[in-house]
Amino acid sequence: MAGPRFTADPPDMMRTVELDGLTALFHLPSGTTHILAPPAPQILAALADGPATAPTILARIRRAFDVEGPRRSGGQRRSGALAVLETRIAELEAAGLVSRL
Amino acid sequence: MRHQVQLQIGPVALRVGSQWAGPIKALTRLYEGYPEPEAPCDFTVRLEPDKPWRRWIRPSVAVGGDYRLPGSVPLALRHGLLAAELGMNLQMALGHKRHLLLHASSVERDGRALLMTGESGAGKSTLAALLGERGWRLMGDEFALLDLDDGTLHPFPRAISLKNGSIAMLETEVEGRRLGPRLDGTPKGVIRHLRPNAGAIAAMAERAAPALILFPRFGADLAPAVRKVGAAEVFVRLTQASTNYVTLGERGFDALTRLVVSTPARAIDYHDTANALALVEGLWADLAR
Amino acid sequence: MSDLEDQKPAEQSPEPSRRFVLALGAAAASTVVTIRPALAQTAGSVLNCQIPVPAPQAAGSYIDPDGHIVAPGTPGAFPPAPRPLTGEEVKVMLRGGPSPAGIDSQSAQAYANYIRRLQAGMSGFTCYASLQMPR
Amino acid sequence: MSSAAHMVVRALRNPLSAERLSEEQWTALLTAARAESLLGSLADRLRDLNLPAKVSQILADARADAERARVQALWEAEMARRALAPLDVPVVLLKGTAYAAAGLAAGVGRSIGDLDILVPRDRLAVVQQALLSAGWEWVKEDAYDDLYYRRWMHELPPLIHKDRDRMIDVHHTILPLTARPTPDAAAMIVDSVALGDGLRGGGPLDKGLRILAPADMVIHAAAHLFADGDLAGGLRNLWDIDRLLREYGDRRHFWRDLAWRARRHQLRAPVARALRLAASLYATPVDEVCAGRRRWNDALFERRLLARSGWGSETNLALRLGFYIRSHTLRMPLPMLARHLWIKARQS
Repeated sequence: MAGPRFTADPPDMMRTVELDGLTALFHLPSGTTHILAPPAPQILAALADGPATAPTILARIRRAFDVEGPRRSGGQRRSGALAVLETRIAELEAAGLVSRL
Repeated sequence: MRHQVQLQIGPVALRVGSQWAGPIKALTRLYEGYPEPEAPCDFTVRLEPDKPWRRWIRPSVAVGGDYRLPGSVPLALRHGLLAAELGMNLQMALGHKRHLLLHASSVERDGRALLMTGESGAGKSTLAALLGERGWRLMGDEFALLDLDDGTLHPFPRAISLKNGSIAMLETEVEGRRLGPRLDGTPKGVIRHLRPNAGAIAAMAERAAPALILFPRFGADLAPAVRKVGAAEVFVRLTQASTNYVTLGERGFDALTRLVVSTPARAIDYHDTANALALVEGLWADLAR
Repeated sequence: MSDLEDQKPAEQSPEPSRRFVLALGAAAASTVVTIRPALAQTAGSVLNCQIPVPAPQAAGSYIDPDGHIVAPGTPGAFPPAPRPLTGEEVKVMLRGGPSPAGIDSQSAQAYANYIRRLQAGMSGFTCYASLQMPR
Repeated sequence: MSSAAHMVVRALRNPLSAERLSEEQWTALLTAARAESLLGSLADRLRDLNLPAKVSQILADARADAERARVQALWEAEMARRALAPLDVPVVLLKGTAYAAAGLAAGVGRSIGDLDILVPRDRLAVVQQALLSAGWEWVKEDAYDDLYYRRWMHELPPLIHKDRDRMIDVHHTILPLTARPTPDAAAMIVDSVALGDGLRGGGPLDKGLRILAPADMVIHAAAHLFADGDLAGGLRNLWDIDRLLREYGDRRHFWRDLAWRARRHQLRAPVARALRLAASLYATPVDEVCAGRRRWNDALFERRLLARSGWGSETNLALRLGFYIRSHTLRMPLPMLARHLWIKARQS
């Protein structure tokens, strides 16, 4: 199963300012500010290409980055990376920056 | 209301009404020499008995006005001046939206401003009061108003609220007629208000560009120290020091990120005031731009 | 903030350029922190507050060690605070300092947990919110 | 015409009247308008007038504030929509959020507090469950209040979102179950209109949220003003009604609809009173048959609505107390009222 498809508001609905490695993001539809650590901004950037499932988001991120999975799991098992990415997506969803189609 | 006074403080006009004469008399004396307010007033403060009979029997003052906080406790009538001051702070904190409001003190030199913020007890108020007597212009000891369009700071030179230890320190430094009555036994300890000097009052419409942000921390056992503060931390700390950051939305975000990105910031620890003043002067010489 | 601080990338990359390493982070730490309204530091200068434990709507109820409101007499729970706690007392208590006068330390612990659970709209919330300060 | 509230009403009705105010009158007018939650609406009405600079500045601040309140309210509705979308339950926005979402004049400059939604009574349990799992929490833990809400009130006990600190009131009908009129909430839901069906909604809210039909919206506003509450803040609610009537009054069959729906929901008298008071205070054009003849106590209602001084405090204590008691007797039969007040008194 591919799982749910996620979507984010278009980039022009978000203002961002880099603050030494972190990103301050102002989300216009909600009027709220979020401080994001990687990989949250990269997930939003991946969704700017259109709605996607978690594996597709991971694939899009991999086009630009070497992805490093969970720190303590030792290896870079693909499923581990996907599981962590899904947790990150859920955080963005709870903040209202990502929603399900 | 039976008794009232209107005050112009920086860009804000406030009206205080009271059922008793005392608090208004004290306010009028404390704010002697302030300019006539530009009507209409931005905010109204009401000092009223919390129950009708409390006007006469063990009189106690409830702080009301355009904005009020549920759960605040009335003050004794002899602390009416404090009630008026709290009431004005309350209107600003909850109602003011024209500027980004930072809970910070600020002083100015050569057209540039030093901003100091920290939790209560950190000494930002005392440091600003002392700097204001020693070659700097006091802009405000409690609230700093950041312009949403051009990022300058507006003065808000209210009476400085001196607490406990800092009272004696300033009593030796300023003329007695600038000091309000000594208020013993308030919920915040001993309080005495200090009117800013004539220069600060005369320049209350003159803005300044922020040049340095300091996060002072006072502790009798703290070794003097200076620490760089990263932009993200400065940003988050200032959002938490602002009463209206969230309500201002996009304009607040623009103003605050601009301030944070363009202004150097340091955290300083100190254990005595002389030492703190030296640190401030040193950092100002090195960093203010 | 501390969660976030740990996760700054080793090399700071304002632009996600090719072949940078992106760590997905530990599952437990959060990568999104939402800025919430703060009356925080200012409140000391705007109000003189107190917190009833429990709120008047639940007067008489006991507080269990986790801070929940429970029926009067519930074993292991504590009777209501004898008087509303002042902002200053609560501040000290929440920082793990000594209990307020006349209140034993176990009750104080339960009260502190109750206060931590206060929500907007509940009696005492504004006071509590005003006491939380970024450290 | 003497109280500051009068000045607010006059300025809303006839903005040009504001150009002649003295400085002192301005302070009183702005203070009273703020206390009645009408500053944003007033700021919109006075938008293009030639006013003293300081006044214009205060009004511009109020407009900006109202705009942010609108964004925040619509976002809260959107978050509720996301939480409830999987349930396939009709979700009807009520009051301020509905006006803002539909782009109605009643929403312009309006302050919006809690999010109010109406859902079918038999779906209440699933709605509650979905909200709880999406981060909303009960505001009160108290058992009596809970039971009171469930048995007698027209809404769930209030929920608050743990991260956003915003309250939601989930209604299953528009008046307390104990109140004498029993509006047909199911019919209101059936007749409700999807946002985006020819309304000026736009944006993400188009997907799946609804608002009441025009006549029902007026009926709900009237019920809210008179049949449930002690009229505190009533000037604002009456202003909503004025704006709605001016917006919808010219539609074909609107007044006929209003008359028969008001009767169907057993709210003919409050609706008629709302029309009469809107006409007398805000000069709202109303249908004379719907409004009925002026009653002897209309004047009392007007005085209650106008009990606000230029210092922002409420005046006329006795009249206010009278309306407070009235609000409780409206909500519940007398023996039940006695029981309620007794329990409340023991708690405090």
